[in-house]
Amino acid sequence: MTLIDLANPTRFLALTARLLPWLAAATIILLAIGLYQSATAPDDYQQGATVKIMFIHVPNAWLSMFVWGVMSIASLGTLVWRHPLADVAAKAAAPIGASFTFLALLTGSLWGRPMWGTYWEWDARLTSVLILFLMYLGLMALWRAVDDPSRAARAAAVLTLVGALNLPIIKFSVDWWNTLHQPASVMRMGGSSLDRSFLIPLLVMAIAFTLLFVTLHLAAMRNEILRRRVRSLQMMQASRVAFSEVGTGSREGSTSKEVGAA
Amino acid sequence: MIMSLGPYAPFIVTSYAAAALVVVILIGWIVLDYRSQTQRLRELERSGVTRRSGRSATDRP
Amino acid sequence: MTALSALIRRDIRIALRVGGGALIGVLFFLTVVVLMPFAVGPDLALLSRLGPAILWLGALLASLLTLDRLFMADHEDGSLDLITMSRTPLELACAAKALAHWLAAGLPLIVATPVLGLLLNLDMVATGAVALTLLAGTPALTFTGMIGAALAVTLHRGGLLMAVLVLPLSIPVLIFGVAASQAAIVGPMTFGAPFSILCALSLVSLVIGPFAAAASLKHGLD
Amino acid sequence: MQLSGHGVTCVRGGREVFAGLDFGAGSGEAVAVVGRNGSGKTSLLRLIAGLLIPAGGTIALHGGDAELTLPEQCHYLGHRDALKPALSVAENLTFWADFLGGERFDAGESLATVGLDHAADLPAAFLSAGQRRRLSLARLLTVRRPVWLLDEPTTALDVAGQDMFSGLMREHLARGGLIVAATHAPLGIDSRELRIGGAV
Repeated sequence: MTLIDLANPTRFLALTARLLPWLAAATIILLAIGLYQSATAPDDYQQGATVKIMFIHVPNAWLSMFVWGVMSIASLGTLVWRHPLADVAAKAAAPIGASFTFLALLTGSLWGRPMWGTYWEWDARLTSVLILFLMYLGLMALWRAVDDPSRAARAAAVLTLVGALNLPIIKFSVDWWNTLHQPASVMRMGGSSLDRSFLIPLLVMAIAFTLLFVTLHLAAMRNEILRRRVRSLQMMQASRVAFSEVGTGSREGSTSKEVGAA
Repeated sequence: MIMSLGPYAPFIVTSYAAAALVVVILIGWIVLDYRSQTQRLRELERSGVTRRSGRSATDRP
Repeated sequence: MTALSALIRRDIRIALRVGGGALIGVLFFLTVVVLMPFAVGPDLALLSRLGPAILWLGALLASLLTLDRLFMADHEDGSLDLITMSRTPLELACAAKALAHWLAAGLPLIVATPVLGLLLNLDMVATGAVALTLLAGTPALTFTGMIGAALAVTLHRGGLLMAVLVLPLSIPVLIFGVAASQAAIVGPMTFGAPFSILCALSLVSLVIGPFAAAASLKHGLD
Repeated sequence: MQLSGHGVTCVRGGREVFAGLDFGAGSGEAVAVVGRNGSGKTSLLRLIAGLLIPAGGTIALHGGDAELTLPEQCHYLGHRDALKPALSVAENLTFWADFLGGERFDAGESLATVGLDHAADLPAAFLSAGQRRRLSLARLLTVRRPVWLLDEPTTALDVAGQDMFSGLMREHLARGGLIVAATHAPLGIDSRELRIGGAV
């Protein structure tokens, strides 16, 4: 099964139909293990039980960046290789990525309330994630703004890649800005201070959430392919109606056949 | 199993509940979307619009 | 080279003639800055503390709003088709158009800064610092905004959508632009560090902007 | 010089406009592309001009300047005039001459040929639709390109203008140029017909 084989949407649908139940099962098993482990993990000597929030915050934060990476590769697929499924993949990933980013923000702020005494701190990490979230929303707005998916795909691909180039710069700027304004209070989480008892559940949860994303993404891609079929069939129907008014309907059915995501 | 979540239990529970809720919404959206798309494909097919070579649009080998 | 200079000269000429948008940008800048004291109160000490931030925000919004039609006008009258077909690489043509836009709409903002500095109770040093950071930073705003202008052509949609897409990308410029001005005014850090990063951002956008805009335009002319 | 297309397929917005189209034109030849509305006449011209990317097939110009791509050897005269109302007639023309580059002829002479020499200093905003079209034609004369892609070139031109334009096209063909024109009206010159999208 090569990428070329996958380029055929019908084959993609068939393959994913077989693959999805297994993926879903693996996700559920790993999530269960991860949840059990994070429930039994000991409290952190500094953060107390709130460290448990980290077990979902960190995987979501990781996914927020991972999904943008996936979209960037898909965008290269759209612009450079013109792979027919690339823009389907990019479009399907955006809302899922935005959801995970939202969760990262929400859990981060819920973690911050006991730690900082406030729900929102202009902390460097949270601020970067907030900007990332804004960019996800912008991207989704762009997808929604245009009716023709192939036209929107190219614009979205350019924006995604520009965003991918800009994200490190934004991250660096926000870190710099943050140290400028509050040099003392930096949240200490991660790095070498992490004990094995935290690391393993964290890792399991991260893998489980990544699998969750893959499952959801493939399912959303299937929907997107179907949506495009609906769209091209509707266009065929429209053109058939238009031409049958002129009286040349029967011939047109064959010349303006649907292409798109066939 | 009883967990002691300490004084910050509401925050922890809210976090997990929010994560579960968002994931459930995502799954629900994807499932409903799938249903509505296949439904529309079937309707279009019934009204006589077919994909090329008369293959079914919803076919799954 | 003649091709590029012809393009630059044409765009500047159009911007400065009747119906051109260059001077409206300055007027918008002026209005936004004048609006600020009504929001924060006429406290001169506070205004001079917020001055650099206000000026930078005003310049950011002004350059973004005037960029909206950078490619749209050429697209509507068919010029963009001919520019795409020509022997000049599209990336260079995009860069030339952005440069022309900066000369016609960006430079006037910097010229207007001293006057607005007076209104905000900024002293000579502070005004100079803000003007200098604007000089170094507005090219970055123009060249990142150009990507949005090119997307607007591909999408047939401009205005608010474009602003939403481009504004997050200009956060680094805003951070270092304001930080450099503040550093020159109150310290404690040196002016040099943030200022050189600001210049670096401008240079990076000088490269990324034309390529991204050209990539968007090349595939979006249907 | 030979312009040829093989198996050209055009897809717009997910819909196939035409597929497997073959065409060709040699030096001194004019091709009139005909077909009803929506059959893809404009799309074909834009495909040749490189403004659209074909979903399949190839378009090539043999025997032209090997250094240049096909679009760089084309003049495209579309529905839109590529004129800036704020600039004068002469400014509009010299800009395109400077920007497009290549072999160049006197702008004033071209304006005289299309009958706009008296209006050279007027803003283009004052021109009528027919005059704007004439000014676009002056662009084709000032900068030489071997391939002319004309989209409904005679619309807005009066009878005298159409005669003048037929003369210009004949001269261009006599010089060894070639013309692909999408049209509903007769071009007024000898041309081969390329029918796309079935009967009119």
